[in-house]
Amino acid sequence: MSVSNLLENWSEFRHKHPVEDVPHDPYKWAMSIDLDACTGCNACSVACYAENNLPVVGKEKYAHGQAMHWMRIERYWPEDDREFPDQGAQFLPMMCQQCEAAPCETVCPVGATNHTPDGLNSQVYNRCIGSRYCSANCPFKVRYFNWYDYPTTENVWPAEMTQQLNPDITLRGKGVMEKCTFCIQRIRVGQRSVKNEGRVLRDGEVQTACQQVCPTNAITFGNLIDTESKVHQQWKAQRVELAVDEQTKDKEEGGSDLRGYRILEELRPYPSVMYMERVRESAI
Amino acid sequence: MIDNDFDRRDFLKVLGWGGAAVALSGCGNTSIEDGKETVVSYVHAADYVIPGISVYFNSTCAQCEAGCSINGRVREGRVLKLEGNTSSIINRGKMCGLGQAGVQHHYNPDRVREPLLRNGDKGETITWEKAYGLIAEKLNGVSGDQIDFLTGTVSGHLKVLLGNYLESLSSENHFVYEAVSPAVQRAANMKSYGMEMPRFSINKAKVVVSFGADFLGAWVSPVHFSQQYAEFRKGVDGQRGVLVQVESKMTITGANADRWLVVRPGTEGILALGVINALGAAGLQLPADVAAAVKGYDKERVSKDTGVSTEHLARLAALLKERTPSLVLLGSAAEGYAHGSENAAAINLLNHVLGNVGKTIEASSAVPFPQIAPATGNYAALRLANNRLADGQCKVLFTYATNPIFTAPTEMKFKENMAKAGFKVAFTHYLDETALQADLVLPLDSALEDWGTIVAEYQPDGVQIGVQQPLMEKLYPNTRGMGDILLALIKQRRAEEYKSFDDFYSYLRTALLKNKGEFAEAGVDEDVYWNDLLSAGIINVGGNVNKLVDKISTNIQLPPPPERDKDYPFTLIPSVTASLRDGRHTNQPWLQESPDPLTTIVWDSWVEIHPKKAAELGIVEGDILEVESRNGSIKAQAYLFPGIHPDAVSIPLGRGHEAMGRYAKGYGVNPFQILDRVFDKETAELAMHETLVKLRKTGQRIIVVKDEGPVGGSQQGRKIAVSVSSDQVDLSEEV
Amino acid sequence: MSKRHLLAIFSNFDEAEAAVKELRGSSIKGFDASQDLVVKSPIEHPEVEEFLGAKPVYVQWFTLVGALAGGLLAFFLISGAQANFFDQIKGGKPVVPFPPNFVLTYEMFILGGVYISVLGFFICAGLPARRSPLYSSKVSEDQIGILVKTDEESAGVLKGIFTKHDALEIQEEAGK
Amino acid sequence: MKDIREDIAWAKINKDVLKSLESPRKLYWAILTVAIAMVAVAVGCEVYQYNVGMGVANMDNPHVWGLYIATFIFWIGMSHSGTLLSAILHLMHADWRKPIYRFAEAMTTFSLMTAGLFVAVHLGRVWQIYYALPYPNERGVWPNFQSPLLWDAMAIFTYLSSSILFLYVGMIPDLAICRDNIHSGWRKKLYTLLSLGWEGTDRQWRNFRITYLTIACFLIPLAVSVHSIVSSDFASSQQPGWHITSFGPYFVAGALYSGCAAIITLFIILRYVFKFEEYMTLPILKKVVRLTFAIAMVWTYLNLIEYATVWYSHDEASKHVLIMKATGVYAPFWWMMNFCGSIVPLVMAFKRFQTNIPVMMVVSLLLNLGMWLERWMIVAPTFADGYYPWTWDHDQWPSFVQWGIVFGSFGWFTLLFMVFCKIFPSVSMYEVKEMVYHRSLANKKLEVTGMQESGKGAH
Repeated sequence: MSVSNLLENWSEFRHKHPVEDVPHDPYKWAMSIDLDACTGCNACSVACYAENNLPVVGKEKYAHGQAMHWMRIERYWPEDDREFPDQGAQFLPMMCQQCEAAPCETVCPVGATNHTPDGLNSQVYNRCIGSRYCSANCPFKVRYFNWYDYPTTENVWPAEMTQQLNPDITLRGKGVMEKCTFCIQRIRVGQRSVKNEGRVLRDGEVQTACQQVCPTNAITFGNLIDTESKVHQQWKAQRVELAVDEQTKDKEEGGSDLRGYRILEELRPYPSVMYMERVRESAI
Repeated sequence: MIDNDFDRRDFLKVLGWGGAAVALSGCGNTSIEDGKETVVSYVHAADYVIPGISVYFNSTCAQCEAGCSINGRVREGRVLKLEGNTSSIINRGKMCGLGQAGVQHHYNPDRVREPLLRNGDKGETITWEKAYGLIAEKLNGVSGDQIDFLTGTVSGHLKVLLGNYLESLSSENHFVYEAVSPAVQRAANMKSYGMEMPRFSINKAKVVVSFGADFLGAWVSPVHFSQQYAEFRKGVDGQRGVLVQVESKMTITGANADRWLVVRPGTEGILALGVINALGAAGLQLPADVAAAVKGYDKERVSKDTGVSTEHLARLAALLKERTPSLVLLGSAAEGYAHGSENAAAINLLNHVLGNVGKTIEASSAVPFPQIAPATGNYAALRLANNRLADGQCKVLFTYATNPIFTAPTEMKFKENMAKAGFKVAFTHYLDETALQADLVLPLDSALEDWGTIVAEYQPDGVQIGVQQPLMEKLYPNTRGMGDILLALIKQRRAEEYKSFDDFYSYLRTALLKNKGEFAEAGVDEDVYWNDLLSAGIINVGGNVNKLVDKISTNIQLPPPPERDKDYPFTLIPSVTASLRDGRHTNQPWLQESPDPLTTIVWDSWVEIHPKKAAELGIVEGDILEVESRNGSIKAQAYLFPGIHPDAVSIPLGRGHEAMGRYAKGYGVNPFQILDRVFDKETAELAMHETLVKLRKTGQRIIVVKDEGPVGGSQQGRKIAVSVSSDQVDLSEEV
Repeated sequence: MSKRHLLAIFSNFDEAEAAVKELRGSSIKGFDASQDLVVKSPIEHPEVEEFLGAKPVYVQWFTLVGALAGGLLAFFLISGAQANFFDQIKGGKPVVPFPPNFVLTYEMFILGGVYISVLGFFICAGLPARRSPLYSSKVSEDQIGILVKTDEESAGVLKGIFTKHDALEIQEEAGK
Repeated sequence: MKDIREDIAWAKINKDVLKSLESPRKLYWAILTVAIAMVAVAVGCEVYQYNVGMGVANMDNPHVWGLYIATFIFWIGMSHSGTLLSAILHLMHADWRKPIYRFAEAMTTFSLMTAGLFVAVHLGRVWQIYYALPYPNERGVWPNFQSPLLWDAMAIFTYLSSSILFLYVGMIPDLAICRDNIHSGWRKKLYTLLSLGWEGTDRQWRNFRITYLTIACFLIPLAVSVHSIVSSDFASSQQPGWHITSFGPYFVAGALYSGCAAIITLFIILRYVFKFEEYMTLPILKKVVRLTFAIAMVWTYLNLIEYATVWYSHDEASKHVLIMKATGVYAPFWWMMNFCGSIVPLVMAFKRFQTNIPVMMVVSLLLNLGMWLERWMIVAPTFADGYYPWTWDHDQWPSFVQWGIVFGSFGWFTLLFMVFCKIFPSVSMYEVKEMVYHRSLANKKLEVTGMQESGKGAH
């Protein structure tokens, strides 16, 4: 700690983020989710429970709104007054959007949630004191608080089931906030293993649990900087840019015939998850 | 900045390896259960147990009958997570929620761990020797036709061994019962295509019209079809596939349809014939007999009978005519009526008319060794078994992988009839409803501890034999694999013949190696071959392709939709959900807490009712309704659900257990109990959708435990989940 | 030369004022009105300062120094901590963001000002103080006290002045 | 009617006030017992919550904040009136404040101490609360200075410690009086220690005056900053219904409002309990009531401005929150808040009610209820109807644990206040003397110039 460091690197400390001149390098993790492919089957959500040691809170606590599903599948109905939803329902997998300018990060009193150099919104369980301000300020409400001490709660993980727990991740005790991490444990293992080879991760070498399991490949995860990655190509093809609050394509006359969009983009959190609109056939 | 030359991670690495070495050479526990307190549980750790490093083994999922190949992550000798095996043509590396919950089946705290012998109302722990002795004793003096085996679907070498055992007992009474099965369809397909289960290529179709086939949820092989569906949506020749779903209660597949056509319950066949009629009207050349058969099904009549507007009917016909090939699927919703076979025939006829047979409906391959082909289950088998029990023809009953007391309608009195058998043996994982009625309960290894082969009924390409192998050591010393048990039992009869097999593993190995020539190149070493086979987890064989017939049957007798019954005005649709199915895995908490995709309800049962009807009856969400059929009543919370025909109500299957374990018992209700005994006329299958019910408000109201908020599926005008019409989007440049 | 303390008690400010004025006007050996005269009163009374003559108060300098130091400390402590705390970006804001730092600087500015002012008060007012040799609890009630220190031989003169101005009571004690 | 008689003997002032420090009456013990019982309830709830987890408070996702935060703001707000009376009115030489500012200042201190507890009670891991302190450490880990919660902590610490110093410094002359009049027991030692050898010398008074004035000058911007920082917990966030520019002044006005209402309540209680009719006179009450009325109208204005700007804006989400406040599950409380906050104070506009003690007691309690509801109506409805419709939650209701701790906080405050009143003079003796003295001087002047009017309206 020194004031000289402060003064010497003053301009660096005054940078806003994300900016063009200091991009993430070599990684910026991002997702794209094709809502036309998503069937709402919930496999991703179960995969998340399995991978990330999420507690099954039980009926009573679920009723109190204390469920811990980092990834939830939302189901929307058409909102005109049709008698039957004759174009089906619409499903939306919602998890932490890993915002580049995350509203949750600034408000944490102890700095338990930060932005990592590879563009993730990290959550430091050890540091968290449970003020829950991050959740209060999250527009998507994708942060989940440990209202109880689940590791010791009856029937959450009976002794037999503790053997299933993923040792790469800690169990969270009571009073700690948690959320989707883009399976950071997998990312870190991957990054470390390629570090020895002196290269960066290639597309597909790290998959998130939800992506890996998705039966329709609706979820694409990868490095947005890597031009070879599918996620990069999808964002590019959909003309969705990261650090804007309104996409150029949407400002064009007549709108856009591309499907990519981001949820609550206008609030300027710069989410790292792009959704692609569900399509419904016009001929039927 | 924190600048430190000493890399902490490197330090930990060094420490970690050193520590592991000490641990490896140190303590003396041999089982994981014993060694819980130690870092590493083995003295002589297997080669693959490297502390901190995960290893992956392929096996086969036993959570449903689809036969997906799984890839289990194992660390420190414990299986942690199941992924899909990427080389499996069934699931291509993907999984469903139910499959992933297999680890919770394995680690379930409510598994039976010791053989139990009934002693009054209690179970007394006994040894396996005693159990085997007891079975031998009870079988002594009982003739073969007094011994019944009631099982779920069995396939592979377990089926072979079971057959051999039955043969040794000179019993032919193997009843394969599945409460939820496409049995009517099998019969109809046999007639229409010459095989029970042809290959359906959704990915080759430009239009899929599904009559109640929930192929994205619980129908036949959902993970496989989901992948086909994804390709279908991406498009054949650049044209995005169009899905039309016809059903009375929206399934998850219906929720993903471009057009969901709600029909009056039971009129699926009428609609199918109506579409043929409309196709003819639109200029499609129909064979004369077909044209004659559908003559009466003009669009006004069909629209009146089914409730589908003439406009939609015309548009559907136009679309089918314009975009070929298409595919018409037939699912449980269309089958579940007294005229289910007729419905099925009508729907299959549509495929014939559209010329889909041979294009999107292709011949499946025969399993090269018929003895390992799956014995598919149906309801008729239970009926037979139940009759035998009722008549006292069965003295010794073995049950395996089935829970008939839970899934049989109460009116069958299966529980009472089962008591008539002198000696009941349940091979089971849980003390479920059926096991509780048994005299001897024999605990099984979990699917992740056991050996075996699984052959799925639906084979997407050739035949894939799934190899099931233990992903870790047994959790409990006194559980046994089903194969081992059968081998032990068969040795009681034919010791000489089977003496060379120490256990089921050696039986399996011998059996598979015997056919090495069929699967592998000549001259491969046996051990190499065996190891390759285990590491692949699957055996792909070409199999002889069955011959597809394109047989048109126009003798279809569809009844007009009945008048609504005044006393019982609603059709009860017992819905099959993707995660709970017939309730055999309800004790897996991930499945209980995984919200139903359409209602987002967890941990409980509910009654779906159309909001319009609910308003008429003054029902609001959370009202406890008594749903009463002629055969009983159950009480569950009301959920206002727009995706259901106003004449129908729907309750999901799978919940309402009175036993089985802490996560299943006492949650929800079991609609199997109140089903009416109406049967499909041709196949004698239980017509699951023929139960008529009435609703009564009990006056209680609760808050429904669900994930959706108070505004339900409304986005409140915010841009959250966006939908776009296909003519307003350019999919050509997409990646 | 030994000194002697005298405490005279007056019933009101007017009498005390008159006495003080006379004391300041007179020249008595061994008594310097600017140093050896202390007025004790039960209330804060601006006239006391007037008739005692202007005396400087330095508390405000403590305040100035305290406030500035507090503010500067805050800004540099906080900015320094931010710059050195793993250099973590939060919410897309600069690592050293001005708005929050100004808020905290402002608070520390006040905190420093208040603390150091109070410290200054104690220093300037000589608190905590040893009890003076002569004290009457009447001073904290409703009477005015004048405490003087003088040479033994001048005590009488002073007593005379106090008596002249209707002192209710005069205490005396041998000084050191 | 005069706000204080100018002919009260100073000795009598000492006697009357010191009497309040004597052995308590039964009523005192009764109140104290009730207060302790209330605290016991809160402690019980907190122990339960600490052991089992925050879930027992019935909070959920998205209702991550509840009554704790609302009540926290309430107590912080309560503290502002002390500063108003002691600092602002001091600078303005409104000397009618003198008999009542001491207890108001004590109220400031104790309500801050109560509010501080809510910060701890609210935390999921209260045992790690020290993470929020900026202490130097080996790992170079500091709290996040960007967080409004940290600003809160800093502001409250500053405010609390400055208030305590202000209270203490202002009390030193009175402590000396206590020292001079109480001659035995631990009290003697305590007063001797705390009075720091104060003898009322000219040097002491001279520095005292400047210091007191200086701290008062600091306290005014501090008080304003504290509550606007509390408002930035909400205004600096991004949530609909919170992200409102006018929140700073709105919170400050609300704070002064609830504080003044509390002063009226305590005024009436102390007047009755300690028989301070001579000092806490009805004319003073009238002045406080008028001040409260004025602040009530300022608050009403700011409240309406908040609604108006939200309504007039194009921010649909905020607008929806407002509509749901008025029509949703919280509607009864929201309307109650508006009624208590804007309609009830109209009673204060009537002269005959201004000095009617029972009416004012009821009104002041209703005002406080309204202001507590205001805080709750800021916190909860935004969670119930935030940006993301899927997570809206209209079923959440605070459990007995939350209510118990809120309930107990009033006991805690009462306990602290009661103990304070028995140990320290709750009326500033030396300042009342000053007041009486100045009144008598003014009278004298009037007599001299022969322009004395008949009693009324000297100030």
